[in-house]
Amino acid sequence: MKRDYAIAIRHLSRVEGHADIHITVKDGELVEARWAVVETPRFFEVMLKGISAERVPFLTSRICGICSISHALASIRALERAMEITPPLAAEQTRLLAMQGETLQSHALHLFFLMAPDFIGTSSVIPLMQSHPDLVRAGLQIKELGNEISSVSAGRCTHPVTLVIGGLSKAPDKQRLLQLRTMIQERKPALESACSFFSSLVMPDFSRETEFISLCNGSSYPSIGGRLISTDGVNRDENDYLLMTNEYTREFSTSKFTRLSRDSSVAGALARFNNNHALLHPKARETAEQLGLRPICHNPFMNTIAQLVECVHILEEAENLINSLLDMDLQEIKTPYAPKAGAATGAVEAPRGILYHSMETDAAGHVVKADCVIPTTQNNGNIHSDLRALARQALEEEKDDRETEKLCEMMVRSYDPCISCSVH
Amino acid sequence: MIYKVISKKEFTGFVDALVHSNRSFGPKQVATDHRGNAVYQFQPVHSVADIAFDYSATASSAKHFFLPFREELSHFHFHGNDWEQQISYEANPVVLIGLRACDISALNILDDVLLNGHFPSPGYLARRKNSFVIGMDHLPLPDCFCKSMNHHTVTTGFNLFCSDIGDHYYLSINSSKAFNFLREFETREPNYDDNCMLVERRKLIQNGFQTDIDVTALPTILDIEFDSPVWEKWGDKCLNCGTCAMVCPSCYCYSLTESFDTNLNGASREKKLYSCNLVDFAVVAGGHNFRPKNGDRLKYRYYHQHRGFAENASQQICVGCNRCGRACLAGINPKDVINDLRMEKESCMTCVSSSPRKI
Amino acid sequence: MEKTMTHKGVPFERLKIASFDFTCCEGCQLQLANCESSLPDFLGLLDVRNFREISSERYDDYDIALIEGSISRQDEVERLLKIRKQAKILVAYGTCACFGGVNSLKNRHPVEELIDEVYPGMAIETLPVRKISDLVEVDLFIPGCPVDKREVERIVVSLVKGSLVTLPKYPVCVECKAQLTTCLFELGEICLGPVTRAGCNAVCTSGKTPCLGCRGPAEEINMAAFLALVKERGLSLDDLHEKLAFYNAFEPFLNHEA
Amino acid sequence: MHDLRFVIPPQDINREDFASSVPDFNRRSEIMRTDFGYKCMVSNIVRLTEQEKLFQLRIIDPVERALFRFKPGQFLMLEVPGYGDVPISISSSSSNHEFLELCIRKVGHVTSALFSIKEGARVAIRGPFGSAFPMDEMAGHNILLIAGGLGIAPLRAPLYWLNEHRDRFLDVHLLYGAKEPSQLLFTWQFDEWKMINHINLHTIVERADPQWLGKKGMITDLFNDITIATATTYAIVCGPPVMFKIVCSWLDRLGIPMNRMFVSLERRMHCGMGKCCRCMVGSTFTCIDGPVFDYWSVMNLKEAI
Ligand SMILES: Cc1cc2nc3c(=O)[nH]c(=O)nc-3n(C[C@H](O)[C@H](O)[C@H](O)COP(=O)(O)OP(=O)(O)OC[C@H]3O[C@@H](n4cnc5c(N)ncnc54)[C@H](O)[C@@H]3O)c2cc1C
Ligand code: SF4
Ligand code: SF4
Ligand code: SF4
Repeated sequence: MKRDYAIAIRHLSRVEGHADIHITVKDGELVEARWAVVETPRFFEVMLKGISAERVPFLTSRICGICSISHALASIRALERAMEITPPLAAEQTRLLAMQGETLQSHALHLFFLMAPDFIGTSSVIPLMQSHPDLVRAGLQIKELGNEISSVSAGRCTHPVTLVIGGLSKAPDKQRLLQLRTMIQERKPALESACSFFSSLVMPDFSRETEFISLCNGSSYPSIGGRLISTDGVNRDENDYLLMTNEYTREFSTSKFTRLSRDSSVAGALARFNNNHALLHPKARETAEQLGLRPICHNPFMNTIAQLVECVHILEEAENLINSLLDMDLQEIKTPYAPKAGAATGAVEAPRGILYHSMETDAAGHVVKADCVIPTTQNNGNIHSDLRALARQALEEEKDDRETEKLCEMMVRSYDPCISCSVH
Repeated sequence: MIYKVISKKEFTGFVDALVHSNRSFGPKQVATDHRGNAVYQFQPVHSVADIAFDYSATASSAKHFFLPFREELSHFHFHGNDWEQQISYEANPVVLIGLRACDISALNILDDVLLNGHFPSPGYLARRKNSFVIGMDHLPLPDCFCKSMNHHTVTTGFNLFCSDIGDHYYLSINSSKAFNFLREFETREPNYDDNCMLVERRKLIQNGFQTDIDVTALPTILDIEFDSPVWEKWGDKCLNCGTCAMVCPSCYCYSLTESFDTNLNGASREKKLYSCNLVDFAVVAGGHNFRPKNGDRLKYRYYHQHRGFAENASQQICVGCNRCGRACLAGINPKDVINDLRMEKESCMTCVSSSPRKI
Repeated sequence: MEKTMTHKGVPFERLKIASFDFTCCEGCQLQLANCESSLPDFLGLLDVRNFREISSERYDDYDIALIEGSISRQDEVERLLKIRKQAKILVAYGTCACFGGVNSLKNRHPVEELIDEVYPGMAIETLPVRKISDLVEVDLFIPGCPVDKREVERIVVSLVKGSLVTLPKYPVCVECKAQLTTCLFELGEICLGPVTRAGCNAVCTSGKTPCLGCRGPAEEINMAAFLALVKERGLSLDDLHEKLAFYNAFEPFLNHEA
Repeated sequence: MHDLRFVIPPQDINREDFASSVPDFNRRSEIMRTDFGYKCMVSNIVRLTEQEKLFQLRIIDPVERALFRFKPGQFLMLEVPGYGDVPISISSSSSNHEFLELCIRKVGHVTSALFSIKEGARVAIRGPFGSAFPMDEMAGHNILLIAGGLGIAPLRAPLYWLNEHRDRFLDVHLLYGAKEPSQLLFTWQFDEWKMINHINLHTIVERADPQWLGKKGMITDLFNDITIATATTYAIVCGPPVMFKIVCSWLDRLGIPMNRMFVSLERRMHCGMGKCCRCMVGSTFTCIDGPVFDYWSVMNLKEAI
């Protein structure tokens, strides 16, 4: 076994954005384990300055192509709170539905396109089309469903069009909602078959105790807005996001870092699960049980399983939301508003975890100050610490560099990092 | 034609029954514009309550039920070195409710072009045969000029036409289908009073027009004014956006594209409604554009609309609904353009001989 | 995987394709995985040689390179030049690549302000955002923020079959009208539909939000008439400017204003 | 409750129903077939120049083949499945019922696809469409044919006609100009035209190469070589748009009546049936009223040339 090796992965594949992994082992000792984000910064916070509130969600959604709906809704929530606008109920329900669609799509992409090749041992999903056609088909069906939910509720799946300040520019079409409901029912078996595939996998045995942060509203599984809580007992108001994040920079990474009660913390599906497990749909809780996921779980690899559990929840939740939308008269969808000066934070549970947008407007409704804290930023520190712990554990287990490299890649991927989003 | 009178209540029941058991479309309010006016479109309706019988005019015409904006004309299936061409002229039946007289006139003109010419269009025929059209008379809007085009009344091209005579509708029944459907509902023969009320109603409509366009000898004027600066003037305003032709009930120009299926096992031939105002309408291979300027293209729309082509016996195809005028963002409308042309002609000092005819 | 497939008995080469992302949101690449029902057929046309976002295999023998994103750092310039050397067909893929995209909004602020505000005290390298064609020759443009997968599919099929790749030359209004949407100008808003290239199926306007022109100018647009329209309706010129500048796609027309 | 369904079943479109009658696309009763083409096999492909090829097509169905008729000057819509269809003049003899010949220049999308197909491939044709040269009316007169470049393609059908009915015409002149000698088409037929059919052939090129022994210049330079009895002459002109103007006005000055000069116009076309409106010139359809027009009509068509 080699006791001296250096792992240098430039632009890790099957993740969104550009980041490198460096691990150096000398004489059997771990010298360095680093997760370096090298993505090009785009400076959205500065770009936003001077932009009219009305246009903001269209700009913020471009922070990330995968969770564009979350970004749009986080900034909409911040601005609506800043300008004291209450959107109509129908709009709120539709937004929730859009969030479900996005999360489903994002999770499906991660589970089937990005993670499945790791578990099966291929380099991408393409060979799986031949070797595991049923799995790929199930994945495509779930992903398509997620996209369709977003399209029906937000006008388009990537970069939504109908989510605007004050509510919606256009109500979802009832005919399409009806079709969507049927589609959800038809696709449940696909998800079940995916669950049985994932239950047959053995997750790497690795755990490192950490702090999990998510939203919490006490009544339903979190999605848009609520209190900010952590497994270490922190409980704060949405506007106090700065106290939760404590952003800091490190020179090797264009993505920032955050910390709360410890060195690092985690947001994401696993954090939501750990904090809000009781609010999941019973079916989802049952699935979690079958897949061996129990709160509080500290194994980062289990984030993938938490996502799968959330998919089960989403299918049920989306159906309920559609039913309630179908019962509503979708006439009132937008609250008229006059721009005004104000400042507030909007927090949403993006697929990869809690996402904060904080906006300050002037009297004409133009943004004067903006701040966005992205889930992957909040996970950076933890990825970093986990990488070190995992590399050390691999050393102890006498794994060679190839194995270690694979394991580390897979661990990072489990976080489903969204790097271009984190460097915005 | 058979005439009957039906009470509005009974009529509601009739329409409701029809709408319930068929794919139906009728005017519905879809938005309120910035001036506070309702915007209507022909939309799917599922009960009689969905239909805005007292609507003003739909922003887009009913033409797309017969000439879809986009349709697959045929599909090729490849096998080996060979292929099969598959064409289906199947049209799902539709009920269209509340068309104005000018809308129906436009359909008659389309019939003329697409069915009575050298090469009848089967797809159009299938749709036309599979539709059930209920017309309704309406008071003219301030900018309607269908009277000038002589399309404010219509006698063919519908299954049923309803004139509002107070508590009742005066029905003109133009198809056995309509007649049979109506058997299940209570109607009566029109009496003297009904007839008087119908004449009154017609008069009211007739006298309600506020916009008049002088179309006498318009084809000749268009020929003479072919090189008029008027075209350039209006052309400079034109956005080349094709909106006018899209909302027009009688524009039918189209474009064909063919593309392979993603699995490469087939290909489809697709027809898209096009507009003579779009930049590449007259571009030929090598990039030569026969109508490079906005004005040239705009002129051609007026030529087609108001001069007509040999194919439909040089008949004007504009019915005077002014949808294009209403929809045009640049404010180009038939009334102003044609008046401008006339002015141009009337102020012209030199004598121009009339256009020579083909021998 | 076998390289040649047959179609109509004639063997055809799959397109040796690679996809690279630069300064962007990766939303356009994501579209490649959309339209799930035809995805297997679509991937059947491609021999993916390099596509970091979905595959760990990386080869440098591609013919077609999809370039997503704009350029805002020196290492990106170098990467791009290298790709240009290899690629037979270089595709500017998405609005960021074609026009600079929303990223260009950053160019309105001085570099110091950007860094001070976001990375105070850090040595961050950043260049003004440029579109791909500012640096290398581009063979094909596929605009859209994000690109429309159906259009991408159509273009890929055309490339495979050697037929002409075309984009609509007419503006969004044509497609907008076909969806029977109410014109945004009628609702009192400025919409860039009349000057923007169609092909998106008027997705924004049919969602009742104004077109911001992500697909760039249509062919031979009448900007003067468009400006006259905005003025004539008494709409806000600031709003117009914000919209025209949003994706940087109307840069060549902006000085028209004066 | 009320079933409105009315379907035109595809089987009604069966060709056999019409087999007994002459399949004239211009007949109302054939409503169902305007979108179908006759399937053809490409039986022979001859490369003429860098840019032009001659395609020989054979209608596969024997009944359709036996009934297909066209007149010199007419065109057809040639469909390459998957790529699209384009209007192409028929340049073979109208008495040749076995094969059709099309001379095609590679310029764009569909024509490029055509250039990549091999003998044996299957394409489809719709048509014939459009007006024809009035060959019967021309009988008993002198004929002057003027072709520029690819303009020879639509003139080949009337040329065949003249050859086949040579005794019905007086003097026949063919003026044919091209950019370079290598771009002259159908050179192998020159001798046949000259020797056997007694056609006075005059060729000219703009840019000569060392091997070229003939004349050099523009097509108008050939006018001095011939004498025309204007009172008894019919002219047919075909070439690029600029040529029409120059040549026709010269013929006009010579005194040939405008209604005895014929041109074949080219416009964008998508249907060939007067429905897509792409080919309209003035208030006329090139596909139905044209492509062959007499010069008098063209003069009245505004923007025609
Ligand atoms: C009556 C008539 C007879 C013709 N005869 C011949 C002939 O014998 N030989 C020959 O080589 N060419 C002929 N042409 C021209 C030929 O039709 C065009 O070169 C051809 O359409 C180019 O198609 P493309 O797809 O290769 O070019 P693209 O430029 O890719 O054309 C795309 C589309 O535009 C239309 N289009 C483009 N250019 C023309 C054009 N010039 N005329 C009509 N439609 C056009 C076509 O419908 C085509 O689908 C004739 C044209 C007409 C109208
Ligand atoms: S064009 Fe739009 S969707 Fe595509 S990468 Fe740029 S911001 Fe993202
Ligand atoms: S909404 Fe925009 S795209 Fe649609 S018609 Fe109006 S201006 Fe054109
Ligand atoms: S409507 Fe405009 S902004 Fe929206 S996708 Fe189309 S071109 Fe882009």
